[in-house]
Amino acid sequence: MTKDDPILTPRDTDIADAELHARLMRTWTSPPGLWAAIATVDHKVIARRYIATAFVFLILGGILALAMRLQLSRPEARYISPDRYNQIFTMHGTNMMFLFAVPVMEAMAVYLVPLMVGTRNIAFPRLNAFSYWMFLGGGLLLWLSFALDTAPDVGWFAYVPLSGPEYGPGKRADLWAQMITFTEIAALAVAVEIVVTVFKQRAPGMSLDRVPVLVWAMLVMAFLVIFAMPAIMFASSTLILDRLVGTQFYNPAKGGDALLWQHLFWFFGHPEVYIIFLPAVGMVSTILPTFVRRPLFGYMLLVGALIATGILSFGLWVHHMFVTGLPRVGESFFTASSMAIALPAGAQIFCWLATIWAGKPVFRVPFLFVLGFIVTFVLGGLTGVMVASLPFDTQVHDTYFVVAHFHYVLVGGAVFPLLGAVYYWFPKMTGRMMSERLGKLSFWLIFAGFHLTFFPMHILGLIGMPRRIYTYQPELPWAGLNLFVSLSSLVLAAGFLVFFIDVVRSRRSGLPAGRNPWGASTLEWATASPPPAYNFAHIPVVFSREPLWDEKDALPVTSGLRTDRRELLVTSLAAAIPQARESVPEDSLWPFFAALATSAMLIGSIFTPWAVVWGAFPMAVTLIGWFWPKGTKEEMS
Amino acid sequence: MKEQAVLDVSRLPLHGMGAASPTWWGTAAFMLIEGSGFALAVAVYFYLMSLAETWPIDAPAPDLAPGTWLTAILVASVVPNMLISRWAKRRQLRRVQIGLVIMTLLGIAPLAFRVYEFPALHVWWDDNAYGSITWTILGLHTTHILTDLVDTVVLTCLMFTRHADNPRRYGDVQDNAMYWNFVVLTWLPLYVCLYWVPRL
Amino acid sequence: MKQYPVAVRLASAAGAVVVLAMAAYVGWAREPRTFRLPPPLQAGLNDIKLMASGIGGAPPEAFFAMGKPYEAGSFELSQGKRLYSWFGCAACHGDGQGGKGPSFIDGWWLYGPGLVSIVASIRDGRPHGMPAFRDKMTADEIWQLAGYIKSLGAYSAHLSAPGRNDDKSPIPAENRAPAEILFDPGPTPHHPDQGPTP
Amino acid sequence: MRSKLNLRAGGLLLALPLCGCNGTQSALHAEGQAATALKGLILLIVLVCALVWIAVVGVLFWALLRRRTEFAAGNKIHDHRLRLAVYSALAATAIIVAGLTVASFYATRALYSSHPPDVIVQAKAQQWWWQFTYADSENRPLFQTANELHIPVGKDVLITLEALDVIHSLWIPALAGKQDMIPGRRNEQRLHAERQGIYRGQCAEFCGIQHSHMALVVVAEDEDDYAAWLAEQQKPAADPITAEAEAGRAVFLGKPCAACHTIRGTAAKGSTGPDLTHIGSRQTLGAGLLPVTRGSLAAWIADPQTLKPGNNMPLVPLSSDEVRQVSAYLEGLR
Repeated sequence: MTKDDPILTPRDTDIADAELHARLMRTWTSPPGLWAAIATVDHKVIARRYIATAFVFLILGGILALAMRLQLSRPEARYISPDRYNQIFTMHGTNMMFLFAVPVMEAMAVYLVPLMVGTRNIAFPRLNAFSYWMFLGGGLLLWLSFALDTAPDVGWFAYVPLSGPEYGPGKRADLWAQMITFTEIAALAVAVEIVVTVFKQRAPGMSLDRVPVLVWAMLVMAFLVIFAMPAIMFASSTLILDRLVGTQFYNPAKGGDALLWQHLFWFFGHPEVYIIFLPAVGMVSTILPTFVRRPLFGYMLLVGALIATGILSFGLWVHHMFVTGLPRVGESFFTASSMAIALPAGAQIFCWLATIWAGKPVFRVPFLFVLGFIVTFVLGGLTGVMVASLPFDTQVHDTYFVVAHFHYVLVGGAVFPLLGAVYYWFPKMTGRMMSERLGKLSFWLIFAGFHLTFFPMHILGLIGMPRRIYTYQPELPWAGLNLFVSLSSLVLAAGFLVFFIDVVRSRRSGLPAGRNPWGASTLEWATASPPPAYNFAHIPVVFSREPLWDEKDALPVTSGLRTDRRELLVTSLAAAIPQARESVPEDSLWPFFAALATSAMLIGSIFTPWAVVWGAFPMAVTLIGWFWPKGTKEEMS
Repeated sequence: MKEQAVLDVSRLPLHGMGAASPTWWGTAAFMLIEGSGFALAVAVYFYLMSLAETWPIDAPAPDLAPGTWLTAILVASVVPNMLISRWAKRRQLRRVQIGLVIMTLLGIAPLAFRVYEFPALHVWWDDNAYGSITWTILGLHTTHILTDLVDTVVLTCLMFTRHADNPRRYGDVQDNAMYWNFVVLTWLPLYVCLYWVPRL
Repeated sequence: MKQYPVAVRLASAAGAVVVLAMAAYVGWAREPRTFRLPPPLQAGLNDIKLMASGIGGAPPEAFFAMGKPYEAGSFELSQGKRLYSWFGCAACHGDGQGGKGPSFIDGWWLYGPGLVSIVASIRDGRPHGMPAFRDKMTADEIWQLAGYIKSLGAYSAHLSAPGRNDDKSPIPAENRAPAEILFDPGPTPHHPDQGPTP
Repeated sequence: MRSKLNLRAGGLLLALPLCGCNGTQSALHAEGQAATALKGLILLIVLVCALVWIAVVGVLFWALLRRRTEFAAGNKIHDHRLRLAVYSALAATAIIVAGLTVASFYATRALYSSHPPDVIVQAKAQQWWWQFTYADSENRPLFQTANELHIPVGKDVLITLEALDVIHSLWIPALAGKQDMIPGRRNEQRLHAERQGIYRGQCAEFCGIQHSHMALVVVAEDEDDYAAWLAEQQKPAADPITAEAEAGRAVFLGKPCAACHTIRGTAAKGSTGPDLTHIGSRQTLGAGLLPVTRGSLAAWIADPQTLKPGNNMPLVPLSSDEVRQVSAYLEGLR
């Protein structure tokens, strides 16, 4: 069956560590140089790029937020024109959701999942490279349009008819819709990779009940992406069709419907929140046990809660449409389903509390962010219960109360864990520790700044301030709180500034980390920091949920993989029994070309539908080039 | 950390076939994505139908002939498709080659009927929402036929080169066959939607 | 170690340039939105030099000073589209296909297809029933409306042409160039921007 | 005693900004039937949630700071107790959530009465102002007004909601929750003011460049005042009484103004902009932008695009005399 002669091919059996390292490096590293960097398919390199790019977008989005706070700091201010302000809040929302939150969570998955399941690269590494280039293309498209004053100005939700052909002149809304396509292609690609990596590339012995919670969270997130993102792709494509070739999807006079857009958008939009939040749950569940020196309490309950959240998230999109005048019975159902999601969320919180209770806390920076997360997210979750109540929502919908609510959920529920995760895994990614002192400073600034900025917004909403207004009149009682919020946002910004200073400083001159500086239990800490290109010299064998805590003397590993080509283990779905020694693709420029061709087609089709036709040819060429065998060692079997 | 070898994997095959192969799972995941897309299109079809006073809006029900012929061809194509999959599993190169040529032809044939399906709707995409959704569904499905056709053509060429006799290629053929089955399978509800629901 | 050949590098550089160029195209096709036209410019817009026949003429200096926004600016065109319905143009001209008044998309322009002629028609009125809108619209509104009407009759849709309206209109969306779809020009050659000359 | 005083002063401070001169716009300042019910529900849910939050954060701190006598990972008895605690907490969550859901259902039922309304007003929202049409008992339109709704206190008022361009949302927080106005669909909103007063409302759904300046005022007045107002509004426009106003009318009719605005009783019959027949009697100008005074009318006419950039009123070139005359005329239209 195999032409792979065990005598003639070089194996990783019975060679000294140094020699093995040298051989594997020869096989797995990318050569230096710009073009090789573009061609690389190493999941760690791509993930680092992805994360760095997403954080750049976070900074840009944060600057937009400060600009908005400047404009709102006093009534009838004229710092920013209404047209520009509408672009800014649209950009802020779009950027934070599509270019920061989702990509950064997926990027963390791209970095961590292969390491945590003990494999050497993500499944479909070239698709991974392609995904990054598409993401970058979408981000550049959006920000370039902002620089040229043609940024979308219809809100990140782009409700028709405001974004439709009659009321959205020019290409602004089309740019928004096409940016969606870019980022969704990128997100879907990563989702497929995560699913397959988790299903087929886990280390031998890592049966489903030994999978780390973070990996479970990323898996559920990937499935949410797979089921939710087609809705927004369909919505944004039909919007472009309406604008470009005059289809009537959203024209009530010709059988279309304005609410159809909202149904499609929120059928995606609500799971989107969990696409961002579930990875954070995974991060918290990973960081927490390390700092209380105890295995996570209620593993099964937590995993069950993750899956339940994922399923439930598709049943509550209508709570974004409570005031659109839908039939009342249906709306009441959605009140109940929206409230029901408090149960799995509660289960998660209680498991973490129990873990802390039973453990011995060590107050390091990642743990602080986790604590900040619990305090903040519980508040955000409770205001979520409030807006889930239909009658309550009729008063606070589209007000600053909702702005406060989702910032508590998204910043408190996802950004805090993410920052904690950066502090936690920075040593793994770079080999250097971040500063404990600066970390604590940035935590307290961000924590205090966040609450001072966003808590008053609850009150602003209740006393009548609607969202998405570029100014308000002096006789309205909002000026004082708005000024306070604007000033507090500076504290928050200062916290992020300290964080970024710490990142830059530690990257150059942080203390060396070593393999496992936190004494953590999961597999990514079993290899060097930063991990070599091949991740693990030998693929580990897993016998428990906390392999590094339970295997104190020596890590059980496999042997017998070839060293002269990129080889890894494929295992069975449930029990992770080895099935094959699969080889994985080497570096290639084709994904980059394919991304260029796809970008050209997508941007062209904003202007003419024929771009789909002529754009298909370069795409076909690049895809054929991508998949056509080159006769390398990796392609033999 | 010290390592201790507990498992020798050198005897494992170099490529897993079927569900043991990551590519199979990747194809399945993409089918899931596209399946959600189709399901959504059908949902939108029924949503718009529920809003309309008459359905189809300002148009007669579409002509059955081209769509039904196309359906027949698609359904018929499943037989050679299954055969290819079986031959690929057994690694019978010659048969796979012949099968792929046949499947290429069976990929082009539906396109010829598809060209007549659009006018058979008796409505333009910009006439009303009914026209918009029917054209979109047809267009969406056509892109799937097209992409699978291109995939089949490339595979056919590949199977006539020196790269052909390789378990990986046979896996590709199987995945391609699976994807074609998906294209056929998703068409059936779309066919019912487009041609029979307006006649209810 | 793998070195990429020059052709590959050139190809990818060329690809990147193409994508950037398309992005710049987006910028080129940008739509500056002027909400408040300073009164002197507004006054300047009235200085059209119409030929004695009332057909054709030269646009005023102000029009060039502003960068000729009314023919290609998507915002101005869409404003013109809204003015078309607000000022009741449809009462005589229908959705562009004409009625009591002439059609805009049949390829025939009684007073020529020039923007200045259209402005003059709207502003000063024409015999046989076209009223003067001089006292009903401001100068820039007249230019916006004229730009839209001209685009309505164009044979190939401009990039920044507005789309369809949310209404029952039977004509195709403006960015599909309804003039070309609805009117068969016959053997008469036509100017691609303006429709066939009468 | 002292603390009570402080509390009162604090309450006063908090209440002060809520009574702006332009009418209140706050969900916590409920003066309508629906808003009062909502306020009750809001306070209930906020209170329950606050208690839950305090409990969770309390447990968190207790868990963090408690003295640890033994450290026993995997201690069976310990785990059993924890499990019990987690499941009881989950059960408590379920009970609280179910309770709040039931409370919501009851509040929802209280919100939507099925009584036949006493007054029906038709509201049409458009980019960036509100048009209200009052009808007689046979549903024939009597008159239109803009950005100002008058309703009788203690009566059920039904507002039919339509949008003429994009989606808007009618929200008068002191009276009721919001309801969207969606092109191609018809929604309804019920108002029932319990006390006289002026309540401010605002568009709550992003509707374009001037979404921020799309406000309205609701004047809730007693039966007699309301009837008087109705009678006054039905009359055609008053004739100008000064020469200046007379000249203003001529300017208004001769310039583009009349193409968009109606003044009943004159040749001005435009329908794109608000009906100005009784503009002088209204509280605000430009959808809540400015109070109606002669000066603000002049400022608005002279340069609407600076005061409310992007709105649909063009800058009509007028001499300063003409601006003065037109504003004098409009101010007189009471």
